[in-house]
Amino acid sequence: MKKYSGFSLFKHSLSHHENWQAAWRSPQPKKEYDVIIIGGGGHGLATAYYLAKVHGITNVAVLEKGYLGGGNTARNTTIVRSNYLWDEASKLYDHSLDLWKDLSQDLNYNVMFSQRGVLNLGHTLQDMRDIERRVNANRLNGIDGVVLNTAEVKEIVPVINDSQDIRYPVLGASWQATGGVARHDAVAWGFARGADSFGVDLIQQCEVTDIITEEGAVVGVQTTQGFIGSKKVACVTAGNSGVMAAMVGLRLPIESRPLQALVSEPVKPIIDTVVMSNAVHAYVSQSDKGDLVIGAGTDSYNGYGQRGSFHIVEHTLSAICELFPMFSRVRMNRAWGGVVDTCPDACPIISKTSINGLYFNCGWGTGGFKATPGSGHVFAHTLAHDEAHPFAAPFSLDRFNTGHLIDEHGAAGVAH
Amino acid sequence: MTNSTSTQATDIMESPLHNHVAHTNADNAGVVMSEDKFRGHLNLRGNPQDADFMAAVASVLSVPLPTAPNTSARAGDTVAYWLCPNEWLLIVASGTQGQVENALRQAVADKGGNQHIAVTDVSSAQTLVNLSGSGVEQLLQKSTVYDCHEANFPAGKVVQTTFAKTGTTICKLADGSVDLVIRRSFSDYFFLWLQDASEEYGLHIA
Amino acid sequence: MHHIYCPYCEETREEEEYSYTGEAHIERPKDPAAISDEAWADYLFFRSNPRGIHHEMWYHAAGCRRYFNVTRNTQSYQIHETYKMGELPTITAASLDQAAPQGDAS
Amino acid sequence: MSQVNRLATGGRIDRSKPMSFSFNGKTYHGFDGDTLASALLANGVGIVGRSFKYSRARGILGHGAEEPNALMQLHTGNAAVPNPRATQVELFDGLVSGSTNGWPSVEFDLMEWVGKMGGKMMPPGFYYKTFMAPQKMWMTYEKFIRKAAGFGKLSLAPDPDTYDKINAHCDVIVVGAGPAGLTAALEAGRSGKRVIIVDEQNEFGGTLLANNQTVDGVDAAQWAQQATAQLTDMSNVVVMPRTTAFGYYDHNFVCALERRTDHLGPVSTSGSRQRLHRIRAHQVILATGAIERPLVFGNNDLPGIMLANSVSTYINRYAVVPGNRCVVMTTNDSGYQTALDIQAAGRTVVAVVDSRHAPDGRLVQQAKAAGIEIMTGHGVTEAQGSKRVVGAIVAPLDEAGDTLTGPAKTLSCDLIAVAGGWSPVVHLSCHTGSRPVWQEDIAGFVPGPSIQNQHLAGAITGDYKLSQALNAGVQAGAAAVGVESAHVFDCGDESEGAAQALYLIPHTKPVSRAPKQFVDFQNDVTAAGIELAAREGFQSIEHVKRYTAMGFGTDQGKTGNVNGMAIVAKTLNKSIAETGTTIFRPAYTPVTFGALGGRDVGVLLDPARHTAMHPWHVANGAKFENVGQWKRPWYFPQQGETMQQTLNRECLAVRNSVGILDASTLGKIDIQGKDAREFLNRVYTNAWSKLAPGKCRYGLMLKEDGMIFDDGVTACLSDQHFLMTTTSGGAAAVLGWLELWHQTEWPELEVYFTSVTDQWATCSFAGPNSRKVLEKLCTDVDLSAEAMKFMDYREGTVAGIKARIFRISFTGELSFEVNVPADQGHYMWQKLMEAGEEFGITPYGTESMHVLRAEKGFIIAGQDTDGSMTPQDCLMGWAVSKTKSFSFLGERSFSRPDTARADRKQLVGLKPIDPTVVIPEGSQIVMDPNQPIPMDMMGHVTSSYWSECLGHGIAMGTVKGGCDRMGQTVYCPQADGRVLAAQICSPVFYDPKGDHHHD
Repeated sequence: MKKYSGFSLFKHSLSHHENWQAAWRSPQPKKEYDVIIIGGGGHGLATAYYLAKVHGITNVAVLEKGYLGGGNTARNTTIVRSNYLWDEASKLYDHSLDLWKDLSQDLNYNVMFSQRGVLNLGHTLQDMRDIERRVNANRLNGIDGVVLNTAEVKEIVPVINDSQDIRYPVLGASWQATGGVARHDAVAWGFARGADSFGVDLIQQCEVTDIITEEGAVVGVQTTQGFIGSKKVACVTAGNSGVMAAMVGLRLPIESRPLQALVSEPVKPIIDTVVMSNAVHAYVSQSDKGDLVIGAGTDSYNGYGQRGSFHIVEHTLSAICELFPMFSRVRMNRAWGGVVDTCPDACPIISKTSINGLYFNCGWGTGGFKATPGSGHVFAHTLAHDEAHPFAAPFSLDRFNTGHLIDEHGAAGVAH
Repeated sequence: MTNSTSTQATDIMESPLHNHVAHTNADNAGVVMSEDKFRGHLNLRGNPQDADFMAAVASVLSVPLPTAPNTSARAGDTVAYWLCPNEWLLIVASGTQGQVENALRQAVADKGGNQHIAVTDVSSAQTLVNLSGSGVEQLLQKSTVYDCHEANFPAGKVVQTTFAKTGTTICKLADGSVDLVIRRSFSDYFFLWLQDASEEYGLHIA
Repeated sequence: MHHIYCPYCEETREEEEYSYTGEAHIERPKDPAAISDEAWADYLFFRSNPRGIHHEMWYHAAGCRRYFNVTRNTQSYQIHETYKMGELPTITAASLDQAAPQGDAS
Repeated sequence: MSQVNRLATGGRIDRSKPMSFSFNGKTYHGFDGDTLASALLANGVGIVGRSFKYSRARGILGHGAEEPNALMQLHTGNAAVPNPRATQVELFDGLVSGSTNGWPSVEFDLMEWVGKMGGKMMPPGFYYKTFMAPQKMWMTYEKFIRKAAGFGKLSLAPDPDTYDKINAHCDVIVVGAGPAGLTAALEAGRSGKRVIIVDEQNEFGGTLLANNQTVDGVDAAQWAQQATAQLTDMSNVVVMPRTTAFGYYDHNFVCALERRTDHLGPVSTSGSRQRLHRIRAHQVILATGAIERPLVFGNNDLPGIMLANSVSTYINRYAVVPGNRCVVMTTNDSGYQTALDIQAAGRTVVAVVDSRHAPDGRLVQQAKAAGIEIMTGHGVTEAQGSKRVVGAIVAPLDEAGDTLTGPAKTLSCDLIAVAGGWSPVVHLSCHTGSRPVWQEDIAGFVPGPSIQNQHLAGAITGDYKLSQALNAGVQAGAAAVGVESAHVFDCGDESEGAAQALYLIPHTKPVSRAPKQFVDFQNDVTAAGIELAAREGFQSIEHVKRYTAMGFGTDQGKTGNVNGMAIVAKTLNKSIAETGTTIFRPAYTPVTFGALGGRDVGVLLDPARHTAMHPWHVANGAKFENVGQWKRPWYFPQQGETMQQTLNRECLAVRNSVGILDASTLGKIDIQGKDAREFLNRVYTNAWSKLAPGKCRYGLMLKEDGMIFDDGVTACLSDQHFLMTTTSGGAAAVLGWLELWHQTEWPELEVYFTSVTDQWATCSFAGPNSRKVLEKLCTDVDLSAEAMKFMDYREGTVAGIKARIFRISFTGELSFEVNVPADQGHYMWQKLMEAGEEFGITPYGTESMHVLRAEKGFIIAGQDTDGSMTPQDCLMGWAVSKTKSFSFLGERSFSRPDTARADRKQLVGLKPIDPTVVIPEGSQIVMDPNQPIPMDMMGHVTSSYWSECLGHGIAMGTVKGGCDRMGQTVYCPQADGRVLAAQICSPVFYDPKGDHHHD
C-alpha cells in the first residue's frame, strides 16, 4: 500500500494524478478462505481489517452483493458518540470511540472524524431525569458527559429556540464533547484499503445465495460467483441479516425497518455541533459542505425498499422548524432511506450461533455507524478465537433466552 | 353505575368548546362552526348478527342500526353512526342519554337477556360540531387525510379518521355541511387548528 | 406511503390512520409454563423478517380500532391482500412462487 | 435601452409592465413574464456565480430546474432565501438578488486564485489522503474548510411566512403541462373523473411556449393557452401552475409544492407562502419531458456556454438573445433549430459544429438553405476566454467521435450553444424503487418497469417529436380513465436524423492533462476526476458519484449524470447499460422545510390536552408539566414562594388537613361483559375473580417479557362491569393492548372496552379532613370509615351531581376520588374548593403528588420503572398471583434465568445520611465511592424529594440485590465532586402501617 500524505498528493499532481494506484484490488474469489465475511459495509470491512491487523488472519474474503460501503454506511447521518446508558453498551461504544480517535492515522485515510460534540436535548421533566441518570452513569464509566441547562445549550447552539413558552421547550441537554461526526464513505473506503493491504480479498458484485452447512457446521457459501469454501462464515449484513439467517433455517430477534434521512441545500455554516432530540424525533448537524444533515424517526413497518413513508419526514421537519425557526426557509435537497436491523432492546447481536462456524454481527438498528471500528474490532476477536471478546460477550443471542436484555430503549438511550 | 344523569342542569355544565363562543372574524365567513352541545352520546356494542339485539335496539331508537360500514341512520333527534362491525355511536337528544341507555338495556333484556352487549355513556367525553360554508371542503382537505369530496363522501356517510394531529368522526349531512365528533380533551387544540386553517376563508362561530 | 384496505371499514385508507403491529399469525403458546426458555424466547422475540412476502398485523388506530392482517411485499411495498383477524391468507410466498412460472409462460 | 440582449418584439413578456430589480447591488430592468435568469441575460450579465471548489466564474447554463450554476441569494433580512435558481425565480418589481459566492465580488474573486494555484492539489478524494497528521489538527484544518462551506446564507431571524398543506385525492394526476400533459389531462378530464394537473412553471405549455410549430393549425403557444382554458373550465379538473411534483411515493402518492406568493414579493402578504399538496391518485401520468445535456469539452463551464434548447427558449419565450456571435455545437438535429432561432433573432450564427459526418434531417436542410455554415464531423474541443467565452477551438472528429483527425481552428464567438442530446426526466418514476433503463437508440435513460399505476407520455419516453407527445398524452389520458381515444394530432414534425451518442469531445491532450472538462458544474467534477476515481478502484457508479460528489449538487445531476456515467463506462470499457445509473431520490427540486412542516409548528406542533378544570388551574397561577400530551398542573405557586416552599405548603396541607388534585388525566377504560373478570385475570398480575361490586383493586400490567408496562386501580362497578384506570401517558397504549389480546388471541371472551378518559373529570382530595369536605356535599352515601372502607367504591350525589366516589389513596392519607361527567367537572372542582375552604383546602400539582406518594413508597410507572423492572424488582410480589390457572401475560418470563436472579436491581428506599440533603434524581449508586473509574454501579436514584413532613430528604432507587442490603450505606458520587451517602431502607417512609389511609 502506497502511503497517502500531503507530499504524495503534491508528487502525484506533478504527473497529473495519472499514477495513483487503485485503493484496493478487484480479485477473483479463491476456492477457500479461512474466514468469509458476508457484507462489505463498514462493519464487515472493519472486521476484516482487524482480523488481519490484530489477529494476523489474512486469508479472508469479504463478499459484497453490491458495492463496498453501499448499505447503511452510505446512508446514515454520521453521528459518533458513546454516551449510552447501560454498562455493557457504553463499554462497547466507548471502545469504538477510542478507536475513532486514531482511526485516520491508523488507516492512513482521513475519515474526517470531527469531535464537534453531541447534544441530546431534554424536553420534559422525565427526559431530564433520564439525562441525569445517563450522564451520571457515563461519568462513572469514564465517558465524558455533562448535563447542561437551557442557557448552556443556547451558548453552544446560538440558533436554537430557547423559548420556554413553546410546546416542548428545551429544558436542558446532555453534552458529550468528544462525540461528533465522520465522513461515512471514507470510513468504508479506509477500512477497505487497509484490509486489502493485508491481503484480504474484497469481492464486489458477489451475492451470497446460500450458506452451506454439513452436520451442523458451516462449510462455505454459494454465491453468484460460485461456491466459496470456509469453515467460518460471518454475517455482517445489517438489514439483510434475517434473509441470511433464513438460509440456514434460523430466525433472529430482528426486524428490518426503513430509516430515513435527508439533507438540505448547502448553506453557510450556521450550526457547529450535533443536536439530537429523541422526544421530537429530530437530529441535525451541518456537513463541511454546508448541508444540514437530518435524521428522521424509524418507520414502524418492516421494509427493505430503502425508502420510507413521507409523513415521517414531515414530522421530523416540523420539529426541526420548531427547534430552529430560521431553518424554515432552507430547502430539502434529497431524502433517502436505509434498512435498519432493529433488536427488541436496541442493542446489537455479536454472537456465535447454533451452527458451528456461523457468526452474526447485526441488530445495530439506527446506531451502527458510530460503532463501526469497535464492532469490527470485537467481532474480529470473536471470529479469531471462536469466543466472544469481553465487550461482545453480553451481546450474544443467548440473552434473549435468559432475559438478560440490555434495554437501551428504557431510559433515554437514544439509539441514533 | 349503569345509568347516567337523567336530568341535566345545564347552568352548571360546560361543553368542551364553551370557551370559544364569541369569535367572529368575517361577515361572510367561509366556515361557520356551531357546537351542538350537551347532546347525549352513547357508545353501543353488540352483535349485528343477533336479530334479537338488532330488533331491540331498533325498537328503542325507532330506526335500525346501520350495518354497512361507514354509514349512519337517522330518526328525528337520534342518529346512529357505524363505527365498526360491532360498535355504534348513538347521538340522542340532550339529557335523554340516561333514559336511552336504560331503555336499551331493558329492551335487550326483554329479548332474552343474555346477549353480550355494552352501553357506555360518553356524552361528556366528546361534543358534536357542525361545520358549514363554502370553505369547509378545503378546510377538511387541510385537516384530514380522508377524501371528503362528494364523490367519495356523500350525505349520510360517516368515517372515523384523522383530524390534524388528533382523530375525529365525520358525518356528511344532507345540506352539505359536516358534523364532527371532537374529544373533549382535544377540543382546545381542535379550535386552535380550526382558527388557523380557516383564516383564509373567515370563521364564524354560530 | 401505504394505502391500505381495511377489511372492516371496507375502504382503502391512508397510512396515517394505521399503526403497524408486527408479524401476523404468531400464536401465544397454549401452556407457557410447559415450554422451554428457548421456545418462549422464540415466541417473544424471534421473527421471520423476510425480504419479500410478509404477513403482518396493522391496527386501524384512527378508524375502526380493529386489528387485521396484511400480506405485503417488504421489498416493493406492494400489498397483495388484507384479511380479517382469524382468517388465513389466500396469497403466500409459496402461492406466488407457484403462480410465477405460469405468469411467465402466458 | 439598457437591456442589451432584449429583442424588440416577440416573446411572452409584457413590455407594458417594466420592472426593476437588483443583482449584487446593481439595479437592472426587466419585464413581467421574465425569470430572474432571462432578465439577467437581457441585461448582459454574464457571471452569476462562482463554483464550489475552484471558484471558477460561472454563467447561466439552462432555463429551468436543470440549472446548476445560477444559485441566488434572494431577498434580505428575515425574508432571505438561500440558493434558488435564477431560472426558476419569477421577476417582480423590486426583487433583490445576489450571488452566493465570490469575494470581494463575483466578478473578481480572490478565491479563484486559490482554485487556480491549488486546483492541481485538489483532485477528487484529496481530503482523504491528507490532513491526517497530527490527528488532533483535523479540527483546525476543518475550521478553514468550513469557511468555504455552503452557497447561500440564512437569516438568523425566524421565518416571517407561514406554510400549509392540503390532502388531495383524484382519479388521475398529470405531472407536467407540456404538450403530452395537456392532452392527457384533456382526455382524462373529458371522462368526468377527478383530474389534477400540475406544472412547475407559472404558465402551462412547457416546450409549446417556446416552439415555432403549430398544433391543430394554431400557433403552439396559443394552442397551449386554449387547452389550459379548456381544462380550467372543467369543474372536475384542478389546474395547478407553479406547482412542482417533487416526490412520488408508494401506492400512487405524489407530493407537490405550490409556490403561492413567491412571484409577488419576498414575504407573503396574505395566507401561506407555499402549500404542500399531498395527492393520492388512482392513476399517475408522468409527462415530465426531457432535459438537454451539455457536452464535455475543455473549459466548457465558461459563461456564455449554454444549452442550445435554453438559448432557443430565451429567444422565443423571453425575447432575449444571450449573445451576438454564436457557435452551435451539436450531436443531433435539435441544435439546428437553435441556429435557426438565433438567425431569426438577427444575430450571427458563426457555425453549427456537428459531430456527425453526414447529418441530413429536415432541420439540417433548413439551416443549409438559410445559409448557415455547417461543420460536419467536427467538435468543439475547448472554449477560450476567462470570464466569458471568446472563442471555440474546433477540430475534426472520426466517425465514432473518439479521436481528433486533423488540425484545429478557432472560431471567434461570445456564445456557444451546446446540444448534447436529451435526458428524459425519469426522476419521479425512480422514487418508488423502479430503476431506469438505458435505451441505446436515444442515448438516454427511460423509466423502468413500475408496480405503481403509472403511465408515461411524451419526451419522458425518449420520443421528442411534438406530434408524438400530443398523441401519447391522449393515449395515456384515455388509458388512465379506462376509455379509448382515436384523437390524433399531426404537427407535420420535421423528420429527424439519428443523433450521435457523444458525451466527451476528445482534446489534443489526454483527459488528465487537458483543460478542465466539466461534467458536474455545481460540484466541479471533471472528466479527469472521474477517470481518476475509476483508476483508484472506484468503479461502481455509486462509488464514482460518492468519490467525486457527482450528482450531489442541488441540481442532483440533471445535466451531468449521464455524461459522467458515459465517461465511467468508457474508462472501464463497459456499456452505459452495464455501468448502471444511480437512483434518483426525492426531491426532484428542493422543497422548503417550512412547507414540509406545514402548520404543525408552534402551539400546533402537538396537541395539548386539557382537562375540564384547566381554566381554573390557569386562573389560579398553576405551572404546568407535560405528561404525554396532557398539560397537568405541576404546582400552584403563591406570591413570593420558591418552588420548594410551594411544595412544602402543598404537601403539609395534605398531611395535616386536605389538598385537592386534578386526576382527570388518568386513563379510564370501561370494561363490560361476562368475561371481563377472566380478561382482567389474564392481563393483570393479580386475581380478579373475587373482587366484589363496590370494591377496587390495584393492578400491575406486564408485557410478555415480564416487565412492568402500566399500573392502576380497577373498580368493580357491577358483576360484569369494571372501570380500569391507567397512567396518564399510557391510556391509548393500554387500550390498544387490551384490544390486541381480545381481537387476536381471545376473541371468545365476551368483553367490550370503551375509553372513558374524557368522560369523567376526577377530583382527588386527600388528607385527614377530606371526609369532612365530602360529607358537606354528599348526603346519600354513608362515608363513615365503617361503611365506606379503604378501596371501596360507591355511587352517589355530590353537590347535586350524580358521581362515582372511590376511596382510594395515592398519598397515604384518607382520600377520595370523585368522578363526575366532565361537563360538570369544573363546577364540581369549584364546589369542593368552596366546601373545603374552612379546612384550608389546597390545590396541589403533580410534583407534590410525587412527593406524597414517594413518602409512601408508591411507584410511578415510567419514572421508577423503565421497561426493565419486574413486579418483584419493585418489591411488589404481593401483587402477583401464584394461583391463577391461566398463565397471565408476562408470568412465564419470570422463570428465565436472568429474570429469576436474586441479585437483580430492586427498588428500595434511600434515606440520606445527611438529613438536609436531597440526592439528585438520576444519581448513580455505588458501594465504594473511592473505587477507581469505571465504578461498579449498583443502580440509580429514580425519585428523590425533600419531605417537609418528615423533615429530611427521601429517595427511591434501584440497587442490585437491594432487598438483602437493608441498612447498608450506599454512595452517590456527583458531577461536582460531592459524594452523597444514603442508607438503604424500606421505601415506605411515612406511616408504614398504613393507619392514615385506613382511617
